[in-house]
Amino acid sequence: MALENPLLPHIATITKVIDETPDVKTFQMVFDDPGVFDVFKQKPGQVAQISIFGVGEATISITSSPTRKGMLEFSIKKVGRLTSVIHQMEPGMKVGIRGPYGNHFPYEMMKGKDLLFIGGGIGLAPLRSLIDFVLAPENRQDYGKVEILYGARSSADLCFKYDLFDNWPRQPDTKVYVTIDRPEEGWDGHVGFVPAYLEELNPNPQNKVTITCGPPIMIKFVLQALEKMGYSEDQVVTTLELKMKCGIGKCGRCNIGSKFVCVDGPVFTLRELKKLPPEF
Amino acid sequence: MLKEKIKSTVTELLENKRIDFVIGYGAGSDAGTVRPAFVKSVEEVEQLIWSPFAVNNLAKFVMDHLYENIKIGVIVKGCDSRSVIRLVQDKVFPRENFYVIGVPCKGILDKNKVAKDFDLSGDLVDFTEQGDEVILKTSKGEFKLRKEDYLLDKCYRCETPTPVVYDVLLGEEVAPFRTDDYEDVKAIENLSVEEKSRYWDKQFEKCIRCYACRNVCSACNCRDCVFDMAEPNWVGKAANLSENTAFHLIRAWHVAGRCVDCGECSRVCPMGIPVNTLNRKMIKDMKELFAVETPGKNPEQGPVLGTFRTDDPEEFM
Amino acid sequence: MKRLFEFIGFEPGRFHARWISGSEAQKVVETARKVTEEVRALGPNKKMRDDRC
Amino acid sequence: MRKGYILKESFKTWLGAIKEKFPLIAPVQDDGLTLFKEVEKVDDIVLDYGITRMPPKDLFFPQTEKMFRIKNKNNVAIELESPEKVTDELVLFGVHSCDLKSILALDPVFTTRFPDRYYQERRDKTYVIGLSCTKALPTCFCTAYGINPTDADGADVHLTELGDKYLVEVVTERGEKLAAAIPGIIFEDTTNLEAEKAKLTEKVKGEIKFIDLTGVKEVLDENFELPLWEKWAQKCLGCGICTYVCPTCHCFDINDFNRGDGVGERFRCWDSCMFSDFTRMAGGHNPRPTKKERVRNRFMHKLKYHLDRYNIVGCVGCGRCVQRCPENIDIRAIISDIKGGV
Repeated sequence: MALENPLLPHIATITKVIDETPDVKTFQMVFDDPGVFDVFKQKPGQVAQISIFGVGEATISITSSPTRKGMLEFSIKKVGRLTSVIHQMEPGMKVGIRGPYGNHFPYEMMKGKDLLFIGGGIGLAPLRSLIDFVLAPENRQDYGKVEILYGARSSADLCFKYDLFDNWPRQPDTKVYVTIDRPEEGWDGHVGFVPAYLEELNPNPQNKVTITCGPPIMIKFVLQALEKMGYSEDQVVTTLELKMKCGIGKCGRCNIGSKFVCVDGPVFTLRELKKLPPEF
Repeated sequence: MLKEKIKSTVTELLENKRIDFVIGYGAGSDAGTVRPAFVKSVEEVEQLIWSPFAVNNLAKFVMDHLYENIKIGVIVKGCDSRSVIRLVQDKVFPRENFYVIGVPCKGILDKNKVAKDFDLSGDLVDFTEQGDEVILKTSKGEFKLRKEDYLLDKCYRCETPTPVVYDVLLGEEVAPFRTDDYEDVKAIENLSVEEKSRYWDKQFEKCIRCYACRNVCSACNCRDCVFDMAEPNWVGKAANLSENTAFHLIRAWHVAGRCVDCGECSRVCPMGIPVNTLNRKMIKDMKELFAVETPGKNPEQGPVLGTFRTDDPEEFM
Repeated sequence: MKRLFEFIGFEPGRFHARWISGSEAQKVVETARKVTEEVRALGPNKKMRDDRC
Repeated sequence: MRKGYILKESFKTWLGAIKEKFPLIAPVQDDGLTLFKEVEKVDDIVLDYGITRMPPKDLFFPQTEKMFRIKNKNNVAIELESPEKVTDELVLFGVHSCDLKSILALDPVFTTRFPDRYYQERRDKTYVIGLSCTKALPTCFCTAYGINPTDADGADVHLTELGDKYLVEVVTERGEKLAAAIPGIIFEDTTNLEAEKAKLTEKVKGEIKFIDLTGVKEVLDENFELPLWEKWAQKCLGCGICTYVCPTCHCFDINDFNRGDGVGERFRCWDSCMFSDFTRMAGGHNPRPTKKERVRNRFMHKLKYHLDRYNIVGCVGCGRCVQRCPENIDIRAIISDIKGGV
């Protein structure tokens, strides 16, 4: 029955809540029916609809890599009605999950290439699914050097600190660059906006793919900077966020021109993005 | 002719840069319909027309230009002019940003009534008024009709055929020819409790929640509308009798004391719900309780429900 | 408010509005009793009921 | 396709036989409006209507539809009850050619790629009986999209009133099933009736002002920015009438109703791309912030996006939006502006 109705969520239990920043929490969830994992089979970059029953649904990107079996992670920023409610929830409580929806990061096309991830704020959440996928031992040899450039407003606003400062830098051939917008006491890392740091680092486009996600204004300047550095439109991959309700290309609100972000996106190359009307 | 007067007035205003643009009437899809025309330059003045079917209240359109340093000319009939006062009193759009082009109105024809007897599917070429008669010259033929038989219901009870506020008046003042007796409201008041309930349930059941009644209303000028709020979710989005009734009651209360009785809400309703009858019930009550005039009619009179007088009736003490 | 409620077909007496000062305890009690009695006499409200679920 | 006829004198009996077997939805007069409603008496059916106030999409995609019932105990114990059955079999009678086509335009949205269970079941269980137009309204323009006012496309069984008979065209397998279940159709040679139908088609087509769409799609393919969008958006009130009376608009919202004690339901309801909050995200960002973007989106959807996506028209020329728009925003005039390069 459940599989016949794409709008009917699967029940899942929150198993762990991680405080990332003052307004971002990561929720680890497990389907009550473990069989769902066998059919769920998400790919890096896909999204899901999270239900709080009696409140509603919201589209959230899956932040855990499919290489991590038996659970899903969602990093959720408190911005509206539903996300405020979910922020009050604790391990043991139940939510609904349906999905996975959308296309995914083109990890096949990226094989053999160096990867540069550029994220801002909560925008690191969708990138993380691909970073962990690429860094997973079973996939690591398929990809070249991995660089991660990430920024947030302040050090408190950095998500996934355990990954940024611990897990990822320990991986082979992996570099992490972290920046915050304004100087603050006790911070001896880089200070400045992400696009500016990017230009400073000036990474060579040779055999490289960049994957970027963040606030619209950051994306805008990052794309400009990348073009200036000589990245071609196919070397730049981004993932978009629009208001979605159904997730399955029917409810109509996430269209950009003739495309629905929920089924044709959220991942687009810069070349594809340039063909779309500027309504995102 | 009024059309020529409108054109020459607007031309002069635009040439002398006294206004940025004017909101007037342009030709619609057929002889019985007009369409708002936004005229920004002298070249565009040709679009402007006057029609015996010019029912649309254009005042609300200034709300797309809040906080702009702009002067907008608006063509208003008597009923619409009350909306101008309303928008000024609510401090939504300042009086000095309006240039009110008043049209004394002898009544607007009801397209639906006329279309029952005459073919309005052509274009309106011209029209003439002779005493009680109107001759409509359309591309599908010429029709002569007795105006008295085809007016909008609201025109039969119009209190202000001449605009109550204007910067220029295009024509002679027109005296009201009847008083408002609120027969439509009384007819429902006189029903039994069950009949009233059945009547309104039938009406509200039809509602498709398109919000046209709200969007056309010059009293609905809140920056954030209660019906658009997700939190708190005062009225659910489901279109069922309960939620629809809540929608209509809340809408009516929110415009109470500020509704100018222009009747646009009833006109635009795609399901034929007499939305304005709820507002008129409240106007009637307020007239009885507080001895006030229809909102917007008297610029000196503030919002009825926002004004306290020691001699206000105290039914609730 | 009361008038519009009645206009759309709520029974008179279903809705009450009273002005009571914080110092008028007796009036609160009397009003509450009166409202309860009158509304109970009218039976359950049928209008605007959301019968979903 | 099998063809036959029903004598007018036995037509009501035939409808009566349908009504005996299935709930019968047909155009009836209701408080001054012609609407598709469940018929109480066959005599109530309006056979010579111009256009119903609301389109028939409500039968497949109701304005408000319960998706499942929720029992939520403090977010610790959750029970969801999906309805076993969404609808009974029913007969939708009297659908004009534009509305028939509109159902075909909705089908790919709901039945391809993640088939929508609710729509699919309603669609599978509804027998659609089409009815040719015998007259056109001034707002009709189906011919612009290559639709004839007597087309059977989209119907299971299609009827055309011709003199003392109705020509019956059994279009689909489902139509055969219906014809078999409800006797009354005389399957004989209908060559003469078909010739008469062709004459009627020409007559009604002649009453419709032809709108030529040549080049419109091409202009929209090339131009996202056109001055006409601003011009028409100025006149728009931002209400949802055009989208709600439109037979092909399919946008919806999903919400939860909560009784207060944890029991509630998830429902979907029509939504409108004309509303300012339609695309506004929780954080405040809105990709279509003003009326201009919203008006453009609606007409681009009708004239381009739907075609791009599903290769079927997104507008069928029923003229409802033209009739109902409070400010007379007329898609035919917009088409002419697009062609004029305004």
